[in-house]
Amino acid sequence: MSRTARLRLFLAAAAVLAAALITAATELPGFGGHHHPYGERAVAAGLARQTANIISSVNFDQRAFDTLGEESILFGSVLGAAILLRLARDEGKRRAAAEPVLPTTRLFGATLLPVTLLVGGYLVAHGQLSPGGGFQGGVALATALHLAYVAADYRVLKRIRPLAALDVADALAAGTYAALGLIGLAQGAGYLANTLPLGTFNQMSSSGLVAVINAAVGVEVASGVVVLLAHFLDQAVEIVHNGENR
Amino acid sequence: MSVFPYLVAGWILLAGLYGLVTSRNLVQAVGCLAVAQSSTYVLLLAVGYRSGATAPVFSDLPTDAPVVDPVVQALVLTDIVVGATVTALLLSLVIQLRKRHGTVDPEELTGLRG
Amino acid sequence: MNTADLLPLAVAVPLLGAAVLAVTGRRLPRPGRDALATAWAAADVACLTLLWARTAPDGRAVSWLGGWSPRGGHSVGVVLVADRLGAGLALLAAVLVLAVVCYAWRYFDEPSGEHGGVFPALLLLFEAGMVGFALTGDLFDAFVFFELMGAVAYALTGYRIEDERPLQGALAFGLVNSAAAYLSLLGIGLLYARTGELGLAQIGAALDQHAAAGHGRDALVVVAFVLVLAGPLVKAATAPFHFWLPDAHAVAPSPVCMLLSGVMVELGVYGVARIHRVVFAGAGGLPDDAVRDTLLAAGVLTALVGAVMCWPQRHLKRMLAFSTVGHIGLFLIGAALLDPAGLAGSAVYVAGHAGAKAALFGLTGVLLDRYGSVDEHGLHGRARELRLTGLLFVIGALALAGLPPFGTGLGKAVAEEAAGHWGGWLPAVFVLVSALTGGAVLRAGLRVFGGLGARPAEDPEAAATTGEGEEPEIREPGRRPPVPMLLVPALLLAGCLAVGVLPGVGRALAAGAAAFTDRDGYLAQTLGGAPAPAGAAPEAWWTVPGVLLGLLSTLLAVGLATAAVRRAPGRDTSGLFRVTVLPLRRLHSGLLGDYIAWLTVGLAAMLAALTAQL
Amino acid sequence: MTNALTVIALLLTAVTATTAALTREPVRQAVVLAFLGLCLALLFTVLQAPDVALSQLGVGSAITPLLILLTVRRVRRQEQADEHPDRTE
Repeated sequence: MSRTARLRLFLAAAAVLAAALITAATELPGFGGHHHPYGERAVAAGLARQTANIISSVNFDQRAFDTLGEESILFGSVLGAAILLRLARDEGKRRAAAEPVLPTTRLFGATLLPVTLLVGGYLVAHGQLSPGGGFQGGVALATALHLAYVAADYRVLKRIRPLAALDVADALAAGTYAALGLIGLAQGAGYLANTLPLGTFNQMSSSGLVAVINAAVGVEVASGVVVLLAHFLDQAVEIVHNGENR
Repeated sequence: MSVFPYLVAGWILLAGLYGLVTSRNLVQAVGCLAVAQSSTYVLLLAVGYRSGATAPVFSDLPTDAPVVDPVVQALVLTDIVVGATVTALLLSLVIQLRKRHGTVDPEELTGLRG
Repeated sequence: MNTADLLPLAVAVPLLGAAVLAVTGRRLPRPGRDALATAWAAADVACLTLLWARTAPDGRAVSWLGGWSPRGGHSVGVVLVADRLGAGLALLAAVLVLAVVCYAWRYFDEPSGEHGGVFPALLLLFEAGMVGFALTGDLFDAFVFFELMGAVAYALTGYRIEDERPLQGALAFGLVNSAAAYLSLLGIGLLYARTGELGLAQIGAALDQHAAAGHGRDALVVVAFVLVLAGPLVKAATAPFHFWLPDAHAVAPSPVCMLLSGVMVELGVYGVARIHRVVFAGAGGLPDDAVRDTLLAAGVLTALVGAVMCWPQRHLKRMLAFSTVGHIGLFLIGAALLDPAGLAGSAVYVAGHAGAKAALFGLTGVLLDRYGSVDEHGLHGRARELRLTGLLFVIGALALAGLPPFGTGLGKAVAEEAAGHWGGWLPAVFVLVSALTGGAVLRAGLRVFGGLGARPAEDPEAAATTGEGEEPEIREPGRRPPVPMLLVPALLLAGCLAVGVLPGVGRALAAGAAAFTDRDGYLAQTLGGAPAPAGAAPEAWWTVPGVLLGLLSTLLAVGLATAAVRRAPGRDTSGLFRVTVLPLRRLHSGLLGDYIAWLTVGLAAMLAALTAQL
Repeated sequence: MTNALTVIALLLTAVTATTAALTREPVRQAVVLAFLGLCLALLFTVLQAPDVALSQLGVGSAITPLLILLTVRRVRRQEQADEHPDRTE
């Protein structure tokens, strides 16, 4: 198919799709409507389980199985990227060169690093109470580490990044999530049932299993994202074709 | 106003698909896939919105306050993670393909046909 | 242990196994990793066998996760539901994963050290995705597990990073399937807006209530139907969404191909049937006739495209991949009849086909292992020394052609008979597709293992993918094929035979098909009511016309294969070939932009077809 | 007021998404995608979804563009190596 033929074909089909989407949109309940049966049940259920942040309650309690699948996708992608970005038979690693860094950049990175670490830690710890949670906090923690790359250079990042330990932490956190579900199963309440003490509403210790799963997700996301970025950084900086070696 | 957010979602989807169809660079194609995916965020959150309501976080709210639908927000959170990880996998494939094939132009990938 | 507890356990076991392998893999030697992976895969087979045995033939096992059982028909949780077809498909996936793990014992050039254990860990994650997708009763959960299957499968397909073709195939696979998954999610959003629910049963019930309240059928349901099914239809490689499949299946490592062709694409058909049945088959859904006609048309098109494209292939794995497309079309026809008999036929057919097709991919792996090539022309006569491999290959080809008493033959016979009630010409499609795909594989077997006929001349006009110059998957070419590489295919073929010979299998699947189509029962049992007994199970056993048609397709396959082998080399291709096959082959351009354009065209065609019949 | 804000955020998102799909050059597209992440985060905040906005900020405007930039860097390095096989970069 020539490129123009393909484009014409696509545009014709896209026009049909667009018409269908427009018709469907007019038949949807209007934006901002008040009919949310599942949402209202979820709010009631979350409050009953002493979880102030209802989204955390949905993610880690009511629909915790979805999140288990999601974390498995993250785990699988980290493993997949590791295997896809492994050293090919004809490749080797070179040493990353020291790179000059502007003093202002260094200051920027050095100041931001502890702040971001704190924010990340806070987000993970308060997931059941306020916006944020294991996932957002984990991303912030992973980003924090890479500020070292901005502030100094790749070699410094490599030194403060315990890659082998993070690899294991990622797998352990993924396994822990799946294993936590077995507690409820063993107690006869069902897989991933929130059978831990629920605590007091709006306290750090509230919401039972939600806080625990939240922490596991935080560990998995933080270590998973660091490992994922490490594979890409290796490719961008270190890995060279054997013929290309200096 | 009542259908506008839904139409925006549809538009973003079609824009992303158009980008994919006409792409001449695989890295750019993966970016277009991310664009197409953001249509799902817009649609889901628009569906869950409720006028005059606040975020479903009750740390500083009376428990009978009207809140927007928390379920769609949980779904979008999952969706965002899925999208990012799939993007990472696809980009890994692009990196290796570039090494072995010498191009990132999808129009020149004719090794599998017929 | 509770039967209901087995459902989440079947998903959790491989997930735990993957984590354990990822942690310990780098410290264990290769045999230790293999033993560990085999043990986890076997544990999940045991779990699912127990689930299959404990699920009532006409009932379901229901597990509300997190203990969120419904109150007054409503719940905030996710539900897993197993009937005999869902549990059976999950069991099939688990058995194939076990077979693949054993097959790969000595076969695979698996990296060790830092990456030790990653390959089996990915296989187990893939298994978790497939089992979760087969068992879930929740639409968004289905999306999550669909993506889990997908993400892991892209990585497994692109596993051989030293060769460009697997990378290209994996990329096409990933981009097209992900785009389709997002379309599905948009559809889920539309359904959530209308009903405010995510569970299959809840959405179905809410749509029915919407209709009962006096709202007529509208475009929203049509659009939601097409979008939600886009994901499973693309996974099932329904024409014109099928372009990614031959690209990916032809180049993935052979053990991965066994899983992709054997069970993953079949899960797409299962998803289509399940979602349609529970969500859209009620008063608030779409009329049966419109759905039947649309899906039948898609099935027939897929079957014909697959068969016609399978015949001229010379790359053995690509040939097998197109034969999968053809058979998927037949499964879709069986499911599209929307009656228990057609579904029972498809279920038996899927079980038989998984054995035969996985065995054939495994045997092709032997060729790749030994000769570093999977090219029918290049290997002409070279594999005469591999007698047992050749014998198994020919048996597999005959099973693919529908030879009684193989399971493929039984499934074909049952589906054919059911299809004959709706259109007298439909059985002809079954015979034609079986003959062409079985014939192509048989022809390749005769040439490669028998050295029959003359070496085919090159046809410069055909834009073909050859099978030459493949990266061998192991590092010691020319060794004797290891025992598991022959034993596993032999056992898989025996399994295919057992499906057709043991009357219990067909009977159980037929009862499962009756339960599957019993929508009211599904809704009642999931949402906590008492189900009425399902309708009578259809017959799923050999009949005289079934046996005769099976023999006919086998004879046709043998005839086609011998005619092709005997044909004088260098004779001009016929005019019919030029006008039908060549343009179709040119459409399979390998270009990503084309694939996305065809995806949009398929959606538009389905939207138009359904709207016109509303 | 909220209505006006929603419309503005939606328009901004639609325009940025279109620009991102039409931007052919991957590095420039990564920048537009980062901006799209910001627009989406703004939209999500207006739609009372702070959790999602936080995620989108982290993933959409940081990680995804970063992954794309690293990929481009690797691809560029390969191109230089292909053009000057005798010389290292």
